[in-house]
Amino acid sequence: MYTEKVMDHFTNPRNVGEIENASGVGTVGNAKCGDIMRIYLDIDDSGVIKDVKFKTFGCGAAVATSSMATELVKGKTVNEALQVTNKAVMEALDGLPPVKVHCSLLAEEAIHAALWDYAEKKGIKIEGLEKPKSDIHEGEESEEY
Amino acid sequence: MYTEKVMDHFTNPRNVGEIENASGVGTVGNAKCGDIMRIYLDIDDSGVIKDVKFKTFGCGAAVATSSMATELVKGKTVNEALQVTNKAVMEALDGLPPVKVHCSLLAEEAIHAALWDYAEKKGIKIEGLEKPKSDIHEGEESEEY
Amino acid sequence: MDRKIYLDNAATTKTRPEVVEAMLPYFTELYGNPSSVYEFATQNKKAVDEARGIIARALGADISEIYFTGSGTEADNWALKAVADAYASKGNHIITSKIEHHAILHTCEYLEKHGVEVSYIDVDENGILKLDQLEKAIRPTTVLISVMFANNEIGTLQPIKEIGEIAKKHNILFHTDAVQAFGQLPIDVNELGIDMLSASAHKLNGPKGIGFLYIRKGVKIRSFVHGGAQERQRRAGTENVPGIVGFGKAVELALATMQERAEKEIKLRNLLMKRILEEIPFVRVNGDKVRRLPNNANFSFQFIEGESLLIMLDMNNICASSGSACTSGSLDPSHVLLAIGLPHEIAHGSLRLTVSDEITEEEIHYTVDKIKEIVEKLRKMSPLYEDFMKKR
Amino acid sequence: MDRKIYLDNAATTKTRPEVVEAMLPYFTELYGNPSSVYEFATQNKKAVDEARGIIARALGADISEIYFTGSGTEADNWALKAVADAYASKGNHIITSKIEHHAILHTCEYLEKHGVEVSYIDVDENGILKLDQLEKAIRPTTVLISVMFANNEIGTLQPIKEIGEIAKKHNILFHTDAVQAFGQLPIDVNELGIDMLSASAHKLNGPKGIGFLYIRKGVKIRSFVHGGAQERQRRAGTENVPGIVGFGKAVELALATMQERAEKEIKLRNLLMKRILEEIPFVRVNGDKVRRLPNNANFSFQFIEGESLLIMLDMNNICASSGSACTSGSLDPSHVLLAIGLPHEIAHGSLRLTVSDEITEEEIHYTVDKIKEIVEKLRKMSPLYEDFMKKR
Ligand SMILES: Cc1ncc(COP(=O)(O)O)c(C=O)c1O
Ligand SMILES: Cc1ncc(COP(=O)(O)O)c(C=O)c1O
Repeated sequence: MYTEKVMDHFTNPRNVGEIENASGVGTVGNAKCGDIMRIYLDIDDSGVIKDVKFKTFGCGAAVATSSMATELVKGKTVNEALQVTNKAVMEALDGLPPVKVHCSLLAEEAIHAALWDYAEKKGIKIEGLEKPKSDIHEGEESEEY
Repeated sequence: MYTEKVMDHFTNPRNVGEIENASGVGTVGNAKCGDIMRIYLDIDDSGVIKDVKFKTFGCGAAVATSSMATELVKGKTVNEALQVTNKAVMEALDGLPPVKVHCSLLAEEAIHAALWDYAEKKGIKIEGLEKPKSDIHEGEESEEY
Repeated sequence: MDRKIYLDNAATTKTRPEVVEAMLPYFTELYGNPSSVYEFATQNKKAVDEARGIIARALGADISEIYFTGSGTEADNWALKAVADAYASKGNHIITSKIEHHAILHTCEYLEKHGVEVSYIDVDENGILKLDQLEKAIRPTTVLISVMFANNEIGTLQPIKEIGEIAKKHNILFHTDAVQAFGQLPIDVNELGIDMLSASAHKLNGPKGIGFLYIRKGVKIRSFVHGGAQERQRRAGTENVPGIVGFGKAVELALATMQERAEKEIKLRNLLMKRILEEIPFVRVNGDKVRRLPNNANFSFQFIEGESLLIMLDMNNICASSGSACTSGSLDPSHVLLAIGLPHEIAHGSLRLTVSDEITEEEIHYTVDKIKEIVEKLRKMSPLYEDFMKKR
Repeated sequence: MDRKIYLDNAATTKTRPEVVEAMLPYFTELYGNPSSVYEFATQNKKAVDEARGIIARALGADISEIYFTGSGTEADNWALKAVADAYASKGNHIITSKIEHHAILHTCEYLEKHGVEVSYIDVDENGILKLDQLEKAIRPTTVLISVMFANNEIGTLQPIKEIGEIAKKHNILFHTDAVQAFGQLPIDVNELGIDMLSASAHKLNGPKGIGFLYIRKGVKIRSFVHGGAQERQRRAGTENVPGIVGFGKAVELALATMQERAEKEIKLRNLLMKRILEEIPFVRVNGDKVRRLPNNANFSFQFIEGESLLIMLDMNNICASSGSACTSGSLDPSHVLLAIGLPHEIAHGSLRLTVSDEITEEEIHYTVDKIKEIVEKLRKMSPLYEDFMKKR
């Protein structure tokens, strides 16, 4: 089903974790649909992404696209990071099954959401960045059994 | 499909042939439906069936029931022959598949038709014998190819 | 002859040992459900798609246009019922022939009970569809023409390309029941203008219980069997993996040997026809002399009935088939033989012999010898023959 | 573990070698078409009827009440569509449950588009049908109740006898999809008041591509696949002789080993459940604890998603299945898990493990160890788990 690259990023995901006092955090997706991605960004004063971490609840493709997306933005400037599209993520993974394309979209959105959060915190406006739609807030409930 | 008895009477049919100047001849069935039986009877003055022959166009069961019917009436009186029912023919053959029961009815009818012919020729009436319905006349056409 | 002589290859065929060999791993080793996520099952998915690819290439079709079914009959049912439903807003009229297999005819009867109108086009004395009558039957409401590629009884091949052109000209879908033709003759769905095509594995040395329907991309379709998402959500039910793999293998072998087989079968079949026509009086050959399946011979022996003939052949180890009504328990003989104009009593005496490339010339000679003997024996028993000879 | 651990026996099973052995002669030796007249083919007819007899006896049914189909799905489609058609003059209402297989649910959707009304009855938190709701749903126009014998995801057994009694009391036909139960549990159609029953061979170590529908004598029926006169003129298409013979053999073996297998499977399954519940936090068992299939275990692991879990198990040579939406490409998780009241995010984290009698205790222990590791790993990656732990 998945390419070798996808399987590699799924089984050995890069940059899993949290960043305390991150410059920006974005969470997108929805537990109902089975995919939630959260991206933490550590951005230095010159606008370079020095570190990035993620957490993902979702299928193999969701994990792999998150991992690849973090790899692609790491070390980039904010403006460069903004150019990392879902297509770029997919290509870097040697493709995804058609039913999994939405995962790559979610990864793009997660980056954007984290950048938006960064911009809000800094009180700046990033050219070309729109408010993410599918951001979910941290407080969303998940019942325990 | 067929019992051993049926197969025996089909492959070694008894009394196949014609009787010249027969006391009675009966032909029943219909080429359209795929079954025609003709019975020849040689009946002596005391009303005993001394000889009987048949010709049949039809399936294995049609041939076997004709053969068995001739065996069952041979040596019998006219009145005894009239009692030979399709059930008796079937029993004597150890049964027939359901779709082939009509063959045994045809055999009964063929005997009756031959007896009717005999009665007509002699100008007598045989108690309990009705004019056969499905008698076909010898002149019926069959095209050649 | 000790050996059984199987001359009923139109009824079904022997599954080739290579086909069984190809199927075997999918029973006890690679038995996973292709819908599953794990690697173990994706191997099966791949095997299924390989078979699909072989079949698609055999037809000049795309792999996404082949849908596996449980039989040729199911494919026929699906094609007709789906088009009737999906195109109901365009019209409710279907055109078919009088000599289709019951899988088509009985489905048409069913559809007629549900508001569909069906025209049954005549065939000529050789069993070839009357194209002028076909074209005249077309109405603005016609949604489908379904005509078989080759007839299962008399072997006649239909003018498929011409039918395809007529269908195209009038913007009507064209389905063909190719159950008898697929694997025996080259078929290119694009060249012939075929929109849908049914086939069945067991007619070409594949396993029983597996068929397919080719559906050209763009044809609106409805599911016939509803349930899981198998076959691109079109035909539900866990895939018959061994059956599909076997079908693929059978098609591969059939294609590779097609020419050679056909030549051999035609030779055997022609020998059979020649001897029977020369040596037995009052017999006719049914079906077209030239435009017919390589392996099919069909005779009518006057004055005798087919089932008797079959049973006596069987006692001589020869397997054959007949259009006789007696074999089916109905009273009417084959609708195909009646449609080509045979009178009932002649139709009753018909015999179909369908050879394979495993048959030898010696067996053909033996078979003809036996037929001669049996026909003679049965005619001696026949009141029709008696009448005929007396009248001469 | 080098060996693959197959824990997805609800998806499909390995065809037993004895079953394949029984099928083999019918491919290359006894390959005749059972409809033929000659002796060679009547052997197959006999073999088909022997299999039919084995199945009939397994259900306490008459041999004439068993009709072979190409799958369990086809049997389900046939039952529902035929009753809807044959009893249309009585009414147009069907009752079923919310947790049926898609073979039933999608057929119901199809029927709804064609004027049939369908009531979908709720189940309780263990997946057991609400009988009071069922009885209340009955209308004068109700022609059929169709409730599955055992659920394919959570293994819950339905109160079949009680449903049969309700159906009888109201003079309504009762169909049950027993695809998961047949061969695993004793079933007597008379004792349970079942009028129609669907089953599929590949769920009980038989071959894929063959199923049957039991239809009680006296039930009015319509054909679903039209064509030849096979299956008492009810289900057309050349019989899948090897498939049918294999089905018969599989049933024979399943019956002979039923008790023993069930005991072994329950032991393995309970070990699995015990260890997982004891050793992994935030997990629940889905389905009824007692009234469930012997081989079925179904868990929901909170904060993780099922497909990830499956893939990681696969990398450890463990085959399992999930009610996760991701495996099917849809967004909603299993309708069964939602029907028993699981919130979406919990349903997404579900795992179905279905054992067989070939599984060892050692393999169960290995599997649990792996699940523990993987769940831990995935939770460490999960933003939901992060949130949950922070809030504690
Ligand atoms: C022309 C034709 N169509 C359809 C069928 C049905 O195929 P199956 O019996 O495999 O369903 C047959 C053979 O029986 C056939 O010869
Ligand atoms: C309960 C139930 N019904 C129906 C089916 C359909 O059976 P098949 O895929 O063999 O057609 C299945 C299995 O897939 C099932 O588990």
